[in-house]
Amino acid sequence: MNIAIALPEIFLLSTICLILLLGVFLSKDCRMVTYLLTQVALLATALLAYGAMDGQKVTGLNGMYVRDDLGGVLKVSILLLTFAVFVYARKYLKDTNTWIGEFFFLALFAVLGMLVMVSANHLLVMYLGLELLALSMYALVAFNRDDGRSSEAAMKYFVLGAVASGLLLYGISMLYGLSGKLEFAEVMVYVSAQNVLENIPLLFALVFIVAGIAFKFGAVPFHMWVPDVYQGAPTAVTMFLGSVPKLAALAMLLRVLAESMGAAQPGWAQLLLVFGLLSVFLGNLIAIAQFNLKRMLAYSTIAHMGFILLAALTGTSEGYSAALFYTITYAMMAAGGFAILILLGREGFEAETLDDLKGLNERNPWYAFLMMVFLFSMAGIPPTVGFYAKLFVIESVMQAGYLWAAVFMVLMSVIGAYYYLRAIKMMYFDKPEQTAPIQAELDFNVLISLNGVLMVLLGVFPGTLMGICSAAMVASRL
Amino acid sequence: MLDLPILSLLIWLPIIGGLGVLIVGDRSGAKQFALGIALLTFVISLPLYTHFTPGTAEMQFVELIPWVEAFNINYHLGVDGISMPLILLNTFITVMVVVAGWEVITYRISQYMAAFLIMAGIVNGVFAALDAMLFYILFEAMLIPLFLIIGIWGGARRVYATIKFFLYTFLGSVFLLISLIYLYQLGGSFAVADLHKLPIDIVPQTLIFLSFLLAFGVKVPMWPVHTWLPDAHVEAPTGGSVILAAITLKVGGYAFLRFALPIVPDAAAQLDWLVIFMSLTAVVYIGFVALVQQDMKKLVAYSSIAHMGFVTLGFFTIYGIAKSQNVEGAMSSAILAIQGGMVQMVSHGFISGAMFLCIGVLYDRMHTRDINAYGGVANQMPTFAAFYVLFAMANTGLPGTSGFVGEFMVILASFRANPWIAFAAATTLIVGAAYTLWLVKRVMFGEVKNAEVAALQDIGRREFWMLAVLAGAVLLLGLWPQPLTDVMEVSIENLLSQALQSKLCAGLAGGC
Amino acid sequence: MIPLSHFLIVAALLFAISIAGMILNRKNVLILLMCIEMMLLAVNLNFIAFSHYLGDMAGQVFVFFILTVAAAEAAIGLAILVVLFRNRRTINVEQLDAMKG
Amino acid sequence: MLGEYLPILVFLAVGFGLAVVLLGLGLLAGPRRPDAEKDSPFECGFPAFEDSRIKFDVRYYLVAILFIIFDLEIAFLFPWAIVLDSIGVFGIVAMGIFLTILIVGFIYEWKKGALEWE
Amino acid sequence: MMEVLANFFGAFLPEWMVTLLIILIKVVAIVLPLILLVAYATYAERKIIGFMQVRVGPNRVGFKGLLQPFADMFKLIFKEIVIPAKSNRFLFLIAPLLAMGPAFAAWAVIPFSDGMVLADVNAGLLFLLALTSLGIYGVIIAGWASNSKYAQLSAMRLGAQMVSYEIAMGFALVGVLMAAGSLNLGDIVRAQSGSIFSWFVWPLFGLFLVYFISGVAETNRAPFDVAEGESEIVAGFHVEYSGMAFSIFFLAEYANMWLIAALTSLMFLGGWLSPFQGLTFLTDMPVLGWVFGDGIHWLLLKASFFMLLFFWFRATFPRYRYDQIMRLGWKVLIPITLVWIFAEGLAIALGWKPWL
Repeated sequence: MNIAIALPEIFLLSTICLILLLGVFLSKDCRMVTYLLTQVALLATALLAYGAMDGQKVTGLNGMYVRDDLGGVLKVSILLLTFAVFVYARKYLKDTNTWIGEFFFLALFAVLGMLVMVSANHLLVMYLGLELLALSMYALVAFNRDDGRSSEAAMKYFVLGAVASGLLLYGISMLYGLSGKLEFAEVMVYVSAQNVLENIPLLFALVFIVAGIAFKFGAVPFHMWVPDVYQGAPTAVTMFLGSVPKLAALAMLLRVLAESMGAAQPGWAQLLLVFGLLSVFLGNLIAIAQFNLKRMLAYSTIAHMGFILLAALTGTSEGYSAALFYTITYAMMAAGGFAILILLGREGFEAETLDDLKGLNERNPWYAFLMMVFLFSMAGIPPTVGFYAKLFVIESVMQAGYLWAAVFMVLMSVIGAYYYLRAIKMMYFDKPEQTAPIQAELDFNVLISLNGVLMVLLGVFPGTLMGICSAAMVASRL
Repeated sequence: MLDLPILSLLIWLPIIGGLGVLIVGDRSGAKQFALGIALLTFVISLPLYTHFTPGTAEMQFVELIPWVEAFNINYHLGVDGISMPLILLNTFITVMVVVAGWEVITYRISQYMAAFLIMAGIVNGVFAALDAMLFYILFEAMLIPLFLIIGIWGGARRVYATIKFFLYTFLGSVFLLISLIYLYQLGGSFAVADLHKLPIDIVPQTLIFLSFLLAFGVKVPMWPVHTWLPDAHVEAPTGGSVILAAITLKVGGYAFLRFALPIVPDAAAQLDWLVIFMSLTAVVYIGFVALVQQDMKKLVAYSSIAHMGFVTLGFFTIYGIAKSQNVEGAMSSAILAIQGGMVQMVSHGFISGAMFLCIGVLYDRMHTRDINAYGGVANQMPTFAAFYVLFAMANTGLPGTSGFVGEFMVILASFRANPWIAFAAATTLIVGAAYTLWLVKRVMFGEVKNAEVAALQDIGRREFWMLAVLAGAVLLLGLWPQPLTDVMEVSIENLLSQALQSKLCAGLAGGC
Repeated sequence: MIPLSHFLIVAALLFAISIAGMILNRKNVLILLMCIEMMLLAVNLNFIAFSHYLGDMAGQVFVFFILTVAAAEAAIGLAILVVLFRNRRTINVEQLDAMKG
Repeated sequence: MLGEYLPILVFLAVGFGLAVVLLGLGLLAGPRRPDAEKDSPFECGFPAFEDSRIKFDVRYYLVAILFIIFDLEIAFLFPWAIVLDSIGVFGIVAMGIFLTILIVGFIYEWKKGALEWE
Repeated sequence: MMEVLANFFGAFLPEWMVTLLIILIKVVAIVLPLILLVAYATYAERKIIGFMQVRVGPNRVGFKGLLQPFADMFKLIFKEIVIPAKSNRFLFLIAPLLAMGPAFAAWAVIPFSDGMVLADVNAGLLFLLALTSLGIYGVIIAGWASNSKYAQLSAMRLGAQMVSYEIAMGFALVGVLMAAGSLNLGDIVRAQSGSIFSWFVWPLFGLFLVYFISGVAETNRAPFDVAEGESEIVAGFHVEYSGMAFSIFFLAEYANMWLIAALTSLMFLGGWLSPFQGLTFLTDMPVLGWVFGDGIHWLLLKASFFMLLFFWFRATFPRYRYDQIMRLGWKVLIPITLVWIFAEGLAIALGWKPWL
């Protein structure tokens, strides 16, 4: 019974409870207090998670929980990104007059769910973390109670999300029935003894589990929710949804598929290959037809998730660290991109179409530059970090012998470059439709600048982050 | 040798200077600042030539810092006789471009200047990179400033042009990326020198060669993937056109020498007919296309394609030469061919840059590039006309100008390979003369066409010096190409020793 | 003793029916919610059957948690439904098409 | 073990059966004279103003949700209470944490006014 | 006795039928007295409330009106069952069944005396909790199927009220469970044996109050009977019901009252245990010893006491307003139970369990 391994989560939960109570007892004028407390809590938790990284893999809580460097890296990324997202979101919430504590509580609970997922060493814990994340997310998407699109998006997200967890659970139940175990290490022992391609029930279970995971990624053919949710949700929520949970989804993939069913890689790799290629293909293709920026980014997310799946399917340590690198950097650029979108909005006006980007360079060259960096990074153009992310993935995919898949991926990223370019075109080459000044507070400006500069810095010096990712995989024996 | 990391300075000074210009913003002084940076870069680049040791094929001014250790990517810079002149060309042209935009650009001047400076730094990096991934990154990064230059300051259809330009080149280069990763997996290194030594089987060689061909061919541009170039040229601002024609096209040619020939020589030898066919098509067919252009810039753009055809022709005739002659003669002829291509590249950098600047001069006054709108300009702008005619002549390859040297060398060399190729290439002299002279005739001579032409003012001091310097360069290179060819000689020999040697597994002692 | 496969078949049937119900139903969101519940119950049946035949309590504990989560899920689902109805005046699946593209 | 539940099943059947018998008896023995007025929904002597499918206060729904949540907490408490003897202080502390979180939620909803019916 | 019957039937019936038949006989042995109890509860109620309000109550049919329940029953049987025109016929008729089935079936697990239980299941309490919750279906369906806004409004109110008090009830049960350590009702009673001071009512007095109050509210009795508030929503969810259909709801209500009364006795007052337990000089007496000793009569007595309380409340307390009901449930009873459970947990952690 080693409770200390869940220290960051316990700390975060305690703080959430505290903030929750403070939130209801303090008057409305004091909401800044809870906000600051939230941010401090995130940073402190990140510190705790960072401090727990010691290159060891320790399991505890009856083998249900694990603390390792992979978890540490993911947790720190999740917490820091959430920190940034909250700073960005604050402006949105103020602009739309929806600043109530619930946004932060719900998001914090989602973060807690993600942390649990990251550290899960047991299918039940994984499921609980997943649901904590998902339930908070459903509520967040419906956050704007008076917006029909928001609630419609939430409904779609909810129904499909519930179906996905149903699929996942069904798979888990089959796996449980086959192996009689739920702990990853024990499942691994069972799976390692099987010839996965000939064990039909195991394959059957695998299909369901992979489908559930693919849904969380928003990979084709389980992508239906992504565009609607991205479009319908309030932009601050879209930003959160579009960035941080991807890390948790990756954690789920790594823990469930790679860690506990690594021996079944020939089985799930084929599924991931199909899902990944379809995602890269459809995501990029449909994104071209979008005029709503949020929707476009949604399809682009689908394409990016395809890349991550393809990286993960290799089943090699290198592929996993490529996926991790990709996910972390993608989450950063997505958060930045949506932050710019938030920036374009103001009281009573929400920016969400491509036209709203028009003439951004004339309105504010620095923001335009940052947005360009984010978009180029998504497109994978050097010297932004997106390039290295793609390089890392393609390299590992080729290493694993999927040369044609790699060729397909780069071709699709050329198509992807087109719609990113279109957005950049709007910013730089078109006349602005709106002339209202773009304003943001200091914290926002500092963070978004940092975010953008980081995209370039990491693009120029990707070695450190790559090293961290690889080391995490090594430490977690993946 | 200087102890300064000259190559790094050449890369980072303009980039940081460009960012500095951005920070200065559209205030007075931004232009001066940009010019200062450009001049300083040019001055710093001069030691590359003066301190260059021509007698060795070794890389010089080498800098090597580990960069991304996970992939064994290094920040590895260095120049040899092939890349050094191109860097000089780039720093020189950058000064020209900054000057060219001096008064013309009124809109977001600091961003304009910054884009060019950053571009210059990146291109220097491309020429100096000795690590394939570093090369690739800079090769791609080059697109961003150019994309913005065309898109923001370009003409009416600039958006179409710039996106087309971006996607064409991006499409080509992603194949390069795949090939590089493949090579990395074979050899575990991205260092160009290591790649040169890597034995590869014929099938992968062929595929890699094709992807190189696509990547660099788009950049050069070769027929039939050239279609982005006229659009980009037409829509780009004058400075953009100059950079495009004078610098970025050279990147493609340079990359053939640095990558395609030495890394996959067998495939190149096997498929040289394809490249030669494409080059000849560019030379002949595109020449005819140029003939019918109404837009001055388009005409020059097509002529650029034709001239770049010579470059690739020169590079790839070496296999024909090697096959048709004994070893001794082959070597000198092949050197001649590649030297011709290189001289042609440098000279084309000057000439096309100058041509576009000239058109820019006219366009700034008349705001049209339609040939029909002009006529009798020489009457109003005699000094300008003199320069114009000189550059036009150089463009046709008039002996005594730099244009002649390169073309002549290439034709001479290709004659050794196959007289018919030489013959076909030589037709360009006629066609080129036709479209250029016709252009000059229609624009410069004859009666003053209309009131606007009548109101033209001759070039000012800034324009004069700009064109004068270029004219000087064109004439100097045309009359005395020795300094240029000398520095290349050994490097090209070294290159040929790799390009003409089989790298198939079977041909090697140890196998694969 | 009823063999394990019987339970599994029933669970699989329930699961399939709920999926089919979700796909075929084009009218009412509530039916979707019910299908989701049924899906989870099918899973629960699976777990309990396995748990019983494996003689392992973990499966039943899992069911406990699934039930809890299902309740929370139903709560949130209904909440979203209420909000949706208030905004849209309909819970017809086919009319939920405000977003396209 | 499951055999113990057979009587319950029988009892359930008898319970329902009894109700069915009684209802059947009423239906058989009682008269049946339908009449439009009699069969209309109950009103205070005048035609109904509105449809009987009236909208309900959202608080009913809120109560339902809260019920589900709390009832499930109770479901967790039940097995815990049974094995209290064997899990010792650890079990009690664990449930204390669980209940504390529950109470935090309870305070939250109380303060948010979810329990007000004014 | 059962063996005799089993042997008798076993002679000409297959075994499973015998089992079934024996169970059936037992069930009937429970149900019939139950119906009688229910019938006389109505009589008692009228009599007692009449007494409290200085009236005589029913006194015409039979001796002192003792046959009144039967008269009522016959009257109801011959009344027309009106099925409203726009109602959902099927649900309208199903609803009373859903109300009555669980109210009766719950008795399956009630131990009347030591070993005197139909189904001695381990999860008896869970089963009870489930069945009492089921009753709400009858209410909601009845309200909805009637297609009358009064019925529907009342059904919603009652639903909310029942679920609210069920939570408090559940928490109170948890307290009992912590003390008893079993879900089996028989075991719970046995855990209280020793003397009258071993009954859970003493250490769990708060929970006992909460439980009984919740029970009153669960059965929708005064003072928590707003769902039937005549002044607002007429007769509640069964306003459209008449005749036998109505009387089934009525039966279910009284059966539930008895159930709550019996459960309160079982869980807090030691069920069939005699209050004189441990006083050997009383229990060892020849004939009276049987009276003073444990037995079903104590359960009956205790349950009757709670029935009396039910009637007494009705005669005494004014009706709560709906918001007051909800407030009492959520803001008073639930916090009390939570605190009590915490305290009880603490006590157990500190090792005071034997005292419980």
